[in-house]
Amino acid sequence: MIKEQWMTVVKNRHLALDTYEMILTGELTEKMINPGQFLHLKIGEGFSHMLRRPISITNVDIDHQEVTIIYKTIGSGTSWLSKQTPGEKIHVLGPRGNGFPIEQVTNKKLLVIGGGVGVPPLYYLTKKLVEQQNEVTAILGFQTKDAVFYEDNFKKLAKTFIVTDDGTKGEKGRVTNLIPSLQGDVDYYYSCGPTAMLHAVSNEMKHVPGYISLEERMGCGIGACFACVCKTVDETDEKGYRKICMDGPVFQSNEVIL
Amino acid sequence: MIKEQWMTVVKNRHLALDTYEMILTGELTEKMINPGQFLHLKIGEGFSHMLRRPISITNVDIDHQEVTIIYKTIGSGTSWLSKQTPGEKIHVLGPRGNGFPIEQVTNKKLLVIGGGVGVPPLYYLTKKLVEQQNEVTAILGFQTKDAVFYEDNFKKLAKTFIVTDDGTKGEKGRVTNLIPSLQGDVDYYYSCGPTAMLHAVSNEMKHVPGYISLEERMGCGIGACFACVCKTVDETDEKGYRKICMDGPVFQSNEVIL
Amino acid sequence: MTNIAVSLPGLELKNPIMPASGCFGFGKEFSEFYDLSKLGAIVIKAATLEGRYGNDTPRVAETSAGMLNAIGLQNPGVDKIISSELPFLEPFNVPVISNVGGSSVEEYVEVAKRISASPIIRALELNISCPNVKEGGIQFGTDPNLAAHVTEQVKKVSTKPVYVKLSPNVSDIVAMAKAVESAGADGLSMINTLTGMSFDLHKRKPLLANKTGGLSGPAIKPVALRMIYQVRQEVDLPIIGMGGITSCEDVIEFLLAGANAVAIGTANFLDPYICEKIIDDLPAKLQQYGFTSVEDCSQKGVAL
Amino acid sequence: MTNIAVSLPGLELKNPIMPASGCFGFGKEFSEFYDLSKLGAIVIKAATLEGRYGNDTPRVAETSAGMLNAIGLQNPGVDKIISSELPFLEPFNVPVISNVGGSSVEEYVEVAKRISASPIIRALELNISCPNVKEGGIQFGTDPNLAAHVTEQVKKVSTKPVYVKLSPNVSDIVAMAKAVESAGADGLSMINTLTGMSFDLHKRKPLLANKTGGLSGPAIKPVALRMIYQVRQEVDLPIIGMGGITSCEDVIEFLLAGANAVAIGTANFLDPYICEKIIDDLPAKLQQYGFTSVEDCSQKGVAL
Ligand SMILES: Cc1cc2nc3c(=O)[nH]c(=O)nc-3n(C[C@H](O)[C@H](O)[C@H](O)COP(=O)(O)OP(=O)(O)OC[C@H]3O[C@@H](n4cnc5c(N)ncnc54)[C@H](O)[C@@H]3O)c2cc1C
Ligand SMILES: Cc1cc2nc3c(=O)[nH]c(=O)nc-3n(C[C@H](O)[C@H](O)[C@H](O)COP(=O)(O)OP(=O)(O)OC[C@H]3O[C@@H](n4cnc5c(N)ncnc54)[C@H](O)[C@@H]3O)c2cc1C
Ligand SMILES: Cc1cc2nc3c(=O)[nH]c(=O)nc-3n(C[C@H](O)[C@H](O)[C@H](O)COP(=O)(O)O)c2cc1C
Ligand SMILES: Cc1cc2nc3c(=O)[nH]c(=O)nc-3n(C[C@H](O)[C@H](O)[C@H](O)COP(=O)(O)O)c2cc1C
Ligand code: FES
Ligand code: FES
Repeated sequence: MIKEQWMTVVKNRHLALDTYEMILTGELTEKMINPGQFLHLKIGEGFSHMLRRPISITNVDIDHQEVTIIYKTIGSGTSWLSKQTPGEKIHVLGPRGNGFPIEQVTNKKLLVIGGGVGVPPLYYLTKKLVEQQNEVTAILGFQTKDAVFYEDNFKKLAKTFIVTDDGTKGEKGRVTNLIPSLQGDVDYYYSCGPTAMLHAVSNEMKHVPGYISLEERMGCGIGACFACVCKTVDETDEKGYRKICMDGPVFQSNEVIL
Repeated sequence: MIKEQWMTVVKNRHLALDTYEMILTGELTEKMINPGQFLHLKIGEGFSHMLRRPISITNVDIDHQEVTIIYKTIGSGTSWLSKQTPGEKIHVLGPRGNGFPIEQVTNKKLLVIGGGVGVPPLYYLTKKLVEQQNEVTAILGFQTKDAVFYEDNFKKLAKTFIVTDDGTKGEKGRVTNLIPSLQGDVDYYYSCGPTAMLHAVSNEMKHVPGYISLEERMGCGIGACFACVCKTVDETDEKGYRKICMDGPVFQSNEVIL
Repeated sequence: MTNIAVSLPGLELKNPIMPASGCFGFGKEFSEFYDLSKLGAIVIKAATLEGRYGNDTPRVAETSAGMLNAIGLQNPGVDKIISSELPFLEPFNVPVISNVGGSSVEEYVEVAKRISASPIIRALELNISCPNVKEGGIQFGTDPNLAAHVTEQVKKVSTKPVYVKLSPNVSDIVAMAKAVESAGADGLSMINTLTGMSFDLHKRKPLLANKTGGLSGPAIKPVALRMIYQVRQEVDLPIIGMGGITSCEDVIEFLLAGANAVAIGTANFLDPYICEKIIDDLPAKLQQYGFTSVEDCSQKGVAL
Repeated sequence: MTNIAVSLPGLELKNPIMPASGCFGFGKEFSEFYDLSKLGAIVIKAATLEGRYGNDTPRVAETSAGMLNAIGLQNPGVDKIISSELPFLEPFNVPVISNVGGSSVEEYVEVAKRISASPIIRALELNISCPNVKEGGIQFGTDPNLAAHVTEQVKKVSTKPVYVKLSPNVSDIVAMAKAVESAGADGLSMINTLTGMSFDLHKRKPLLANKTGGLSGPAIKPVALRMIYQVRQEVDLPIIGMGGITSCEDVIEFLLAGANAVAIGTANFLDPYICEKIIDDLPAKLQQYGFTSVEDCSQKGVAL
């Protein structure tokens, strides 16, 4: 069963402030059907970088065997990615982890809340949710106007609200500012972003069932090294912990301690 | 004063068994006027390889600002080099070291003896020597027929004899086999190749003044780290040693201990 | 045919390649990638007496040609390992080595006693790099007397051969090896990680929550080779070598330096198929360098 | 304006960047690349009493993100250094630190006495990683008592501040630091190289003629940071930090860990302009991370 592939870069473009969009192609794409899963990307030549980088799936075009990822250049790995040009190969392990459990979700009112590079997986999620006849509202938070991406893509699928820290675009402030006015009769919510944001969101949305996607530094990315654990809220849980790479990155909002 | 440059790969082709020819361009070429000097090449991205690789200058086209090098792929550095394609940049420090002292050499009968990847610097040398109205005979040794390169290039400049270890091309055996019949009234000789060969050559040519080019693993390549030293033959020599990267790689045949 | 089988106390290995402790969990995750029966052996994650959650996150950080980890011996505890993890490995035709952790001699002894009783376990790897809580945090792995003492006590209760895993964070690795040899160790496993740190420039503090972590990967290979070579001059025990192995060439280097078999840790994270690939390529690579078998290669670089 | 000047015993540094001993010769070769006056200081190659040729070649080998060296303290001897090498450095406006080597206490003392008398020398860096010939090859750098003894004796004769350069090949770096502190050291310099090896697969033997060599470069950076951090918790002496620095970010990491200034070794081989580049970029980088000066940054990662 295929679990890894040298995928080929089709496109790699500057999308927003320090943010890039890359399209990769390969048959591995056929496995990428669950929104919320991530790809574990090899960086550099040979063993020059000993750890892979987890990056979420932003979108998949099964027909053309293309997967889109969006990443922010924050260090050596993502800046290496930003320098790859069409035709180059990147070794991909994945898709890894469990995505958002949406198989049964249809005809519901849903709220999608993303912050920064937490936005990418929510695009594929929103696409699937809309395909499944749900009504989605999206709140997308960014630092500043120049960092905003995929506004139009979301708008085609969902009622979309942009929030920026500095107010240079959309609402000024935090994504949680908008929640009171939008959560009305929402059935579920889905969120991905910085831990502080997830914390605020899940507090704000205490009474609505929701799913959040977490980030943690990873070793193996496949559940073998115990690098990426978090504790369960339930102290009587048999294991008391979850592995983000394998049990997550998506969890029920009240399953793990943020 | 320019001492380094990101030079651009113009051409990089398979030349013979495990052997490649690369042409680099850049203004640094203008400094590469002494045959026998070497370029100190940076390998890989960033600081992934902590040591540069010394490779001799094979030929220089000052007009087109192009320098040719020939290298054998023996390890990680040279195999990285073999994968570089036209347009890519390679950081070059150089030219380093002292080349063959030929400024005053004219109207002489000269013998040039090379083995394997010791042959490359001798091509630029032969070219210069012929330009200076000398009569050059070249003995070039290789392991086997498939490893032979630049035979025609040499033949255009000098009476050229090929020797292979296995006799698949030219004379069978070692370069020293041919010396007795060719050293006749030779004024000087110039040699580069494996240490064992240099040893044999300088023994065979004891009575002729000659210059040999040595190899050693290098750290800095500029004379600062004492990685590449060899002892002088003259025990009363003030220092008692020479740095191959700075005092060499070319020495008088009786100057240093092989 | 190049023979890559190796025979060590308690371990008949089809080949000298095993995943290193802590880098392969209890095998289950990697069994999705290839048939674990291909491995020479499997070394499971450290077992302690009680279950441990380990350190806070972040627990790993990448460094140049290496990584830091401060997992903190997370594991479900020896009894749960025996009841819930080992049965999965039974059907595979591969010897299982249990890494044994602890914070006191008593804990090491109790874990060793219980896990060595499992028929699935063929040998123990005594991880003496854990801090000794009673002696105020000194590592068992840096004091020859403590190391000898814990080895001796574990040997008394273990029904399986005991390989002592040495820490490289010592002035005199040979003294450590000799100490555990005379305490009755059946073999050595070396090296564990070098203690290191890295800092988060934005947060202005150590990157790992635990502050320090263990450095592994190609960065430490020269240190591992040196220590194995030095120990091999003076100690006859079989050595399972590890530290930065990513290729067949690396395996041969470790064998030349004096190892009898090798373990592969960090490289599994970059390439989950690495052990399988090395096993497949090893016979041809040994032949290429003129060796007729693993045992023909082992220690060839030591006799001088 | 970001102030990058640093004031240490005997050393008024324009900036905290100096080339590390052994990686910069006696300065002459690098003076062809840039004006040495730009440097915070220059640490020259180790001086011994008599001239030494050093070890056989090969003396260096590349490793993953690092290199091994076994130069073997090649140098023309202290008197020739004073007469032939130091005068070249006089015209530059830069403090010179002399690295002091030796195989016996007497040799260290004699070298320190002679070279500290040179007006060009502002401080000594006592390289205690050399083997102690009299005590049968134990390194001064791995035994706290020997280290303290040689420090004490050198302090008696040196007319300049003495920075003791610690070896990382020890179980307890803090014990070493404390020992030389109480023996009167004016500062610490850390770390020297980790002992390592690599093997030539074709020749089936150690690649370096000397068999073992010192590992330097980015590979050892996590170990250097950890040791500096640990020592900084317990010792107040100024620390010149080194080990794998290749960038301004690395410099800031060392400062955060507790260093007061830094030295750059192996990176000079890959980029002869590296010290100059880092000096040029440091003010902006410090500012980017919110520091107003080097002294504002130094040790910020230690207070917890
Ligand atoms: C499940 C998951 C999905 C992610 N999806 C995206 C995405 O779609 N787009 C995006 O831009 N980023 C995403 N991230 C974050 C992304 O993995 C990091 O930004 C990236 O690994 C940084 O690598 P670097 O080498 O540039 O940074 P460096 O800081 O140089 O990396 C050093 C090490 O730290 C790790 N690391 C640093 N920051 C993070 C982080 N936030 N999370 C996990 N590991 C980290 C790196 O993987 C690497 O091992 C995701 C993280 C996780 C866990
Ligand atoms: C002055 C000089 C001129 C040279 N000219 C040429 C030339 O024109 N063509 C050519 O093919 N080769 C030449 N060589 C040899 C060439 O430098 C090595 O083959 C090359 O460095 C090997 O690098 P690697 O990474 O492929 O091998 P690896 O074995 O992986 O290299 C590991 C380390 O050892 C060093 N090393 C290995 N072999 C040698 C060697 N023979 N000499 C010096 N360092 C070595 C490398 O530089 C590197 O630091 C020359 C060497 C010197 C000293
Ligand atoms: C994430 C991780 C967890 C580890 N856990 C253990 C452990 O539980 N017990 C142990 O003895 N060694 C442990 N180690 C050390 C490895 O077994 C091995 O000795 C070391 O990593 C060197 O090998 P490598 O460079 O191939 O990784 C761990 C290493 C890593 C990277
Ligand atoms: C080729 C070489 C020669 C060295 N010579 C000396 C020396 O003579 N004295 C000394 O104290 N340290 C010496 N060192 C150690 C360095 O000064 C430095 O402590 C070490 O290399 C770590 O720094 P780096 O990783 O930046 O190289 C040498 C290092 C190298 C690579
Ligand atoms: S990254 Fe290894 S268990 Fe999650
Ligand atoms: S390579 Fe440094 S002196 Fe020659």
